[in-house]
Amino acid sequence: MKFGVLINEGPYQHQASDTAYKFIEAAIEEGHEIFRVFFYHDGVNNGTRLATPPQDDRHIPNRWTELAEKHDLDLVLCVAAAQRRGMVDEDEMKRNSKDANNIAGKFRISGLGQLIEAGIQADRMITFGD
Amino acid sequence: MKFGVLINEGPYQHQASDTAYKFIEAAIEEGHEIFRVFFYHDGVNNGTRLATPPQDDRHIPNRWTELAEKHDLDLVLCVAAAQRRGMVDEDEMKRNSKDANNIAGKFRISGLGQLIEAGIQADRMITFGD
Amino acid sequence: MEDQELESGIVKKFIYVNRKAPHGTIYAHEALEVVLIAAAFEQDVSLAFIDDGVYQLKKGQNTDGIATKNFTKTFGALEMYDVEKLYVEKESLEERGLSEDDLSVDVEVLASSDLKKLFNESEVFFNF
Amino acid sequence: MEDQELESGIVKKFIYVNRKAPHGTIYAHEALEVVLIAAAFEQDVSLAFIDDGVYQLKKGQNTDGIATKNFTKTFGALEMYDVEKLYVEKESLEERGLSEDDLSVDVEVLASSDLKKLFNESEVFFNF
Amino acid sequence: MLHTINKSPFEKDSLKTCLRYAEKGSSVLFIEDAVYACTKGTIFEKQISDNHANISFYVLGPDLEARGLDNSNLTNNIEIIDYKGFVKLVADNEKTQNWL
Amino acid sequence: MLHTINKSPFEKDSLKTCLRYAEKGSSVLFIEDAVYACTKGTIFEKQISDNHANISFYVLGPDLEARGLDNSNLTNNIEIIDYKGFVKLVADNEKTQNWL
Repeated sequence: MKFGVLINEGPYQHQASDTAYKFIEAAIEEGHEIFRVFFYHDGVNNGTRLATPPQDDRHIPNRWTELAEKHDLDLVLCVAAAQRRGMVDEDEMKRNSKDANNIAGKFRISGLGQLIEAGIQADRMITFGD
Repeated sequence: MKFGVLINEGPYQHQASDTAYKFIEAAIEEGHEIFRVFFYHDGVNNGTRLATPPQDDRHIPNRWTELAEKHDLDLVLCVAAAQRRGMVDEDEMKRNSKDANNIAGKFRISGLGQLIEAGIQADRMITFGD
Repeated sequence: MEDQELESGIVKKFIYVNRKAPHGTIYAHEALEVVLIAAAFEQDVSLAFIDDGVYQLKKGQNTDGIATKNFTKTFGALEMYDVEKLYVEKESLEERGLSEDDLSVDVEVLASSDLKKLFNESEVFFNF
Repeated sequence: MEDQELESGIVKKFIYVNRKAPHGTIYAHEALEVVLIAAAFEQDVSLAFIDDGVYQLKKGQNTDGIATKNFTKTFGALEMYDVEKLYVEKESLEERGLSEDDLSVDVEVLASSDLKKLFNESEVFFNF
Repeated sequence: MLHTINKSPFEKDSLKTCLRYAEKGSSVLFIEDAVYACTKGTIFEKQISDNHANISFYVLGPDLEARGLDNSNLTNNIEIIDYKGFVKLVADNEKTQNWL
Repeated sequence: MLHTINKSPFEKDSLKTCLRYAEKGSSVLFIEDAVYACTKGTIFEKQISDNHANISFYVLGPDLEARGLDNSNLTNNIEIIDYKGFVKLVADNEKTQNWL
């Protein structure tokens, strides 16, 4: 079955991203397909490559990257939400004349249409948030 | 009178940062001194220089920077909270071997001791959060 | 390819469930941005306002004093986007001492027992 | 210079008011980090646990299954930091079907009417 | 002592706890989404009127206006203040407890 | 239909609204801080027992353990599941309403 997942909170502050991670891991183990993981609201902050959490804690952005590499997940940050919050890839950096970018390699920035498409294409949509 | 201010939520997601801004602006107008503004939890995300909010909306990080320039405010991001969430200045970039930094000029990163010190030195502490 | 699939005519019943007050958090604001984008996808769209979500539609909101963006004006423009099915839960309105006259746009006020039927007919849920 | 001011002997009564459940959000975890740092400043420190904050002290928490850090073990180490005044609100405990035996550390259980007195004597409030 | 609340009382339980701690002579200020606690025709009307003999209630005007509310929507005995009034309350009270 | 709740019922009112919408044959799953809704000796015990004839209640085990709770703390008629059980519930129900 095809799942679409929406994550609405940033890393660490709320458990939403942790629960979504464990849910997706289990869904893949059960043979389901993850159509897309869409990060909205503060959820876009999961995509940073600049975090350095304490070594005895989980590294949330890296954990997403590793899961995406292993299972070819489509991790999408909403562009409007990302612009508000300072999540930037190379294209966005140029377009908005910024001097740095901070997105991790396996995430991409795209429009809200990607969320609607997930709603249309996936058999199931599930939201993790506050 | 000396005020210490603690801000616990990031920009846009919650009104906390907006209310704190209006409160501080009014406190300065009334002749009070702002001993320090300490950003904790997701509050550290207020310090990004990479945000590009819609032009018809307020620019929260820039607004903090301008207020700090005008009134010589001490804007401090908690280092532990910042490391978890990927808020990085030049020192942190080197220390943690990152390839970019994203902090805006008028913010500095320091330890939780700065918050305790505000509690000790300020006549009043007030918290804005969720 | 995905565009072709969309054009191939899949139309689903989307429901946006709005339960949060405006301004204190961004959820209501960014939820409305989803609805506007979604309009271009020609799906069957309904908006439900439950709990504090009914406050999003309160007349006369003016955010000048808090210096944030007054996104609630956009509710008046939803019709232009062919988003016309707005449902407000009767229990939530009454609990808040509000009536339909207090709202800024035309809505259908439904008891939760009727709103439940709409839930049962819907296919894709977005919760804000 | 600031260090000298501290050493010059200002001692204030700090109270940390903890009202949030652990794990669902980070507030409880990062609040505890403040308490540990604050211990070095040799201030007069009290911790109050009210509402869902009492859940922070529940015995036997094990976060292996949710893959987050189990910061609640640190409550057991507070004594080493000379943080010894932990107060739990009686009403909050009872409403949650909990008793002092369910808690992982030694605390004083106080009715809100007594906790109020502690509030009145405190000088610096941190709310988490 | 000043108490502030910033969450809708329909969504979160902070008001109940705040009123347990607000003593005779205390001030309670409603900001952000907590301004809904001050509106007529809700169950919170009684909680405020039961306490107004002992507690001074304030609401932040800019937050009221943002939410389409004004004096005509308010429960009796609540004073509308602006940000300067908020600053004055914090200055006039030796300490502030923020019920988040 | 599956309903999920993730907030403590002491802090937030989602459970009340959820139970207004959960119909005969629905499933309700408690995750994250909502697991406290399943504990004995609280006012929520009755809300669950009043509904268990019509609604299936589930709680996410890892979230229970994280909070120091186990089977002995639970109200009757609540089934403990793991993340795979969570996935199965989402797959088995045509749609999911997340009460955030």
